[in-house]
Amino acid sequence: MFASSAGMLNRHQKQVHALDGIDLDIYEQETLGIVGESGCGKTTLGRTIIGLIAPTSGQILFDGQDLVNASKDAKKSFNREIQMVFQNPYTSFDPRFTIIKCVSEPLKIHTNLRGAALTKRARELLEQVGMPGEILHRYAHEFSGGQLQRIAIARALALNPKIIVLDEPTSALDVSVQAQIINLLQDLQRQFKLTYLFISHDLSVVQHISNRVTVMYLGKIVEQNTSEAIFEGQAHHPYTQALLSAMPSVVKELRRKQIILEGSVPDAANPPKGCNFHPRCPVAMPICSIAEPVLDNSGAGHPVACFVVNPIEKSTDEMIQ
Amino acid sequence: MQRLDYILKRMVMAIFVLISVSILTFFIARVVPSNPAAAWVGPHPTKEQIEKATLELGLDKPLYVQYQRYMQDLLSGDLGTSVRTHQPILSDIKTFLPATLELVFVGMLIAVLIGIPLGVLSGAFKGSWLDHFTRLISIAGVSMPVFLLGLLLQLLFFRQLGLLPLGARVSTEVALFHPVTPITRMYLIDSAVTGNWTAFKDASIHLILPALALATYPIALAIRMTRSTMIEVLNEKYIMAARISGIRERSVLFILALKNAIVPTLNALGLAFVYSLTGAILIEIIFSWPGLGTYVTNAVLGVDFPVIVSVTLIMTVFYIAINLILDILQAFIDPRVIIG
Amino acid sequence: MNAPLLAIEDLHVHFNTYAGTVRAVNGVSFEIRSGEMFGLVGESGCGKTVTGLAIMRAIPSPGRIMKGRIFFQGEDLITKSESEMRDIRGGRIAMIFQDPTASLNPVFTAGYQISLQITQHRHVSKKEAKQLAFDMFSEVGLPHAKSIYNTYPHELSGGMQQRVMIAMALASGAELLIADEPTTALDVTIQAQILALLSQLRESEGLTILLITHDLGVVAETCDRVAVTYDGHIVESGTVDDVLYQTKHPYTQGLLAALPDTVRHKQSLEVIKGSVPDGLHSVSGCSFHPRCPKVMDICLDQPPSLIIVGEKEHSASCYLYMEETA
Amino acid sequence: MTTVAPDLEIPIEDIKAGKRVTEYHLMWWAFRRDPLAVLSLVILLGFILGAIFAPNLTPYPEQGRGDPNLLEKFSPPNQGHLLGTDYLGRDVLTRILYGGRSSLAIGFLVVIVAVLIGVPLGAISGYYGGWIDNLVMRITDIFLAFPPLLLAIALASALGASFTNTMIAISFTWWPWYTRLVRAQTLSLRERYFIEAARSIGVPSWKIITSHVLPNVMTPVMVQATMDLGGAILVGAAVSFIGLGVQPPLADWGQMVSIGRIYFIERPWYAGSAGLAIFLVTLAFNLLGDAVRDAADPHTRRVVDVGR
Repeated sequence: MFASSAGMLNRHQKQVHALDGIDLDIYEQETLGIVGESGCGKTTLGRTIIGLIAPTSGQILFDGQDLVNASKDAKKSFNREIQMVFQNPYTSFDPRFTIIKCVSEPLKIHTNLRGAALTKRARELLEQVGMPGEILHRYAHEFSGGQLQRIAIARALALNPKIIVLDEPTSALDVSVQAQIINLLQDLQRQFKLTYLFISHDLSVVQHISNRVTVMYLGKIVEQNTSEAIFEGQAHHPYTQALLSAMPSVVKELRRKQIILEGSVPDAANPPKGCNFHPRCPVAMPICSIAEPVLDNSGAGHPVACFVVNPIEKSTDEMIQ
Repeated sequence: MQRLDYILKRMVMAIFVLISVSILTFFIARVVPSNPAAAWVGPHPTKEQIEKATLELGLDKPLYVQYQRYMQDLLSGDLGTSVRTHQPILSDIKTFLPATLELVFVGMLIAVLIGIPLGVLSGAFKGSWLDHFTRLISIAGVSMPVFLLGLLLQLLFFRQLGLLPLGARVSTEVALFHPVTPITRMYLIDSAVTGNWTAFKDASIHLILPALALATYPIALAIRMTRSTMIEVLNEKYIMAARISGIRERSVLFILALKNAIVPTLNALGLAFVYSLTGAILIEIIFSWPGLGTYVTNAVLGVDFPVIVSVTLIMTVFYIAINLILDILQAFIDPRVIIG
Repeated sequence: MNAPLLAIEDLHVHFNTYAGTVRAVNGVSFEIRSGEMFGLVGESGCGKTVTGLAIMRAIPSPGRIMKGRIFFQGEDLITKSESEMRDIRGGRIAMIFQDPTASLNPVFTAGYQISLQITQHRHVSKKEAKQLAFDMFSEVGLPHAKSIYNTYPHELSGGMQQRVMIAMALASGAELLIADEPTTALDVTIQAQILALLSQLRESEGLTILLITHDLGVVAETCDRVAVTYDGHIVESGTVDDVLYQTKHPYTQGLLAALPDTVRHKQSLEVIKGSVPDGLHSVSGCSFHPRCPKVMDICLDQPPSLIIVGEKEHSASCYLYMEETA
Repeated sequence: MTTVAPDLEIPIEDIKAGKRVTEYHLMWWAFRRDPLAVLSLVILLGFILGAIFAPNLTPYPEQGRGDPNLLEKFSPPNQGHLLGTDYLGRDVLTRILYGGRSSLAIGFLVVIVAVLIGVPLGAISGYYGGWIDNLVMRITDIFLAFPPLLLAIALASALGASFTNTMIAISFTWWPWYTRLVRAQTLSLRERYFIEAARSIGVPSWKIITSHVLPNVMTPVMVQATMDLGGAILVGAAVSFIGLGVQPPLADWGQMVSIGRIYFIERPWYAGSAGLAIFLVTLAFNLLGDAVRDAADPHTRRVVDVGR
């Protein structure tokens, strides 16, 4: 049968702007939280930074060097500096590999450690994340989600990286296990002077662990501020406000008046004109459906991309064009 | 609109496959044999024959010119001349193809009518005696060499019971005294159309054993595929959701589950069809059935290379057409096929 | 106080696997009153989903209801015949699930599925069923009911799919809706929409809802009363205010303390040591004792029973409160 | 709603005791408990050993190689000839043992060649995607558009009737199925994070394919290969039956049925025993494949992850 899914006639697919003009700085030893709903591009962002996806255009600078157009050797050394922990611990490990094989995979690629020295290092890594060294010869299916996520963190630490991209590392875990993992991440950050890029849809977790928070919507950054500010009443973008209000919490003081947004996130292949958020925005103005707002400090003192927050005075005509 | 797009896409694909298939058969005909010209003229060729064939086929020219000529011949219906019958192959095929198609269609009909319902029931009542029995039949069916089955059927129904004829399309008396007027050359249709019921009955009786033998593998295949898709579908969450919302088990099985299971089953039918086509080659030998299978087997024995290549091409075209029809059918059953 | 709409007494559900008997539900009792939103909360593997399925008498294959009674409007569901249950399922009690995409049949339109549901439980003509479906669609906030009717599930967003599921659940007039993690697969803003819809249906239709969830925040914002499950039984139950803000059981306390929003930024979270038991190897005494920070000698051998520890039937199963009440 | 399957026992104590239990241990454990699987294994071993040690097992090795024995033409089964003799008076059982050599060899060789071509192509196609995938898939489309037996017949007659050419011709039609299978498996593997994890560390693609992808697709390939051993034998027999393939005086099951069918109604033992041999071997491979699949499927094996 010649019925295959993606035929060669399917090629004329529309280009999807998963990420659209993202500007982001991450500082040493900070935790930058990326928050947004599905389809906002947060996972694509993480995968682009780690080098799994090549950006169509733009630069990723690490210590001032461009990662995207770097030479093969340079890329290999960047691989050591940036590591990633994935969302689902159950599929993060090859079911046919023992734990030692999993944890030492990066070491085999990037270092000359072999034999006993390799085993010693793997054991050491596991102990750093609170797992006993005896588990080296077991298989992933013998462990719980929380234990696997610890092992995944051990693997990420193997090469002494500077940055770890954490893509929803606790979303598959129970609350009590999530707390263990968050505490572990915070301890390790202090101990190894790590920089985290923490991607999550869960605002309470992001607020707890991050220094700064970036809110994304449909491939774009809509607001960026310190964690405290965003969660203590300094959220200016209507989307950030709606997200915060929708977050259920047991803490009575945190319960805000609910802003219920209409509809759902539009298809990234077919984004709305003007501001991506305007079809769902409770305070949308006529201009929002025509022009695209940019990140601007002027209205709120921190970057917000919204015409309501940053009223346009100067070049309205220019923008409308 | 999307559906039309999908259907057009499938048609373009089918044409692409057709062209590629013609290239491949061209290679088999003109490049693979150590001496294509000799292969083309048959066993024990004379020097002059080879030289003549070389010129005719343009074997001294570059490959693309040869292919061009090959395609021109094909499109004008010139499949070459049979080494054995000395007839144009196309007219031979016209004579033999209806007999094969009649056999294959009846076999397929039996396979669909028996195989798919059995597969559904077997999957729905997994672990029941019916399921075990059906699985036994299906695994024996895919393991049974079709020629052995044909011989065993003859032994039982002709030799032991004396109920059914040994072979051929009609008995000698009918051929002599109630001959079927050739219209489509499918005897069941022709005799029915002309009201020749003696011949119709005789042809039907002659069809029973070969069609049954031919249907065995497709039945087994249909059971296996339908059963496994049915089991898969019945494990889906939406089936549990339907059961939990109190939908009658009958509706769950024969409406909600079956429509999901039918799409992969259509694929099974495509496969069943191709096995029927090739099975027919073997069955025709056993039952002295004057169809394409007998034609191609005699060609193999008589080293009639042009015939072998042409029959391969014709049957492949049939297979591609059937697959195209099944693909289009799918689009009308499962909306996800179109966007997938 | 209303009479209970649903009362579960000492429910036990076991799964016989090769590895031994998994006690998924091990003595669960609670009551749901008519018109309330009742939260059943717990971590994965605590038996909350199995409890929901048990009410429907739809425990999957190796599982069996070993013991217990389930009273719905005073009738014991355990003693019902399969055909009586079929009328109750979907007709009087409906259930929706976590993943609406998987719960909707992909090859039938939303309209066909809801109509099948309606004609199954009500004696109405096809035309009436269609009109009813339109009404249900607009009731659950689906705009353009007519076009939704002819839409295949894959053409709808997750939030809309869940609305269709809710419409189907309510189409035949169910009084009790069991919502098993109805918003877990959805985005935060969509979760808010669905929760608001459930609250609204409760007001307008007098619907009683059993909300099964792992999210204490959701419970705090939507439910009236709540039961916290651990290892197949209930450790604490009562009004939401009592259970979440006058918390008695150490497990509930631990769960609350582990929430990132209850603790100041960047500080360590409270952690319950160890992990949830697997239901396969039974723990002697109170099954929480190996993880309990306040464990006492008595906790090791006798399982505690659920006792009243406060006002409005606030109860907990913990020896810390046994003396006080005794 | 569904019936409760009987509980199997699994080496739970071994797991608890910390013994290394791999996927293959569990498969073998489940496999051993399946009587049909063991029976088919015994049948197959019988045929394979019979083929290998044919000269030592039969009193008529020269007849196995083709020497006629015209004095005993068509004797029905008797003490000296358990399955009777053929049209040249040769012992049918001996011919069957010898004929097993070519039939079994065709089965194994075809499947090995198909796996060797199809599996890497499928893994590469699924792993890289893009134009490579498109190209490979279109090529498989073309091969799968032919009725396999016919393509094999056309190729074998172009190459000339012989054992080797039959083998080449059948392999030619077989590999695309493995490409399809492995590609689909690879695509679903790519959804799992451990492949991404390896990529993000900088593990080279070839190494990801050899160390992560291929080992993880081996189980379905094994199941398919086991069943295909039977299928390939069936097609090989069909090609021989038509007259291509192994030529007399060498023995071959398909060829034996082909010659014996003329005498079948009066003397069924000759073609019948050869046909039965094909049937038994194919059946055994199919049962074995079923058993391997069941053993590999955690649902039928009913393994619960104990750690969770």
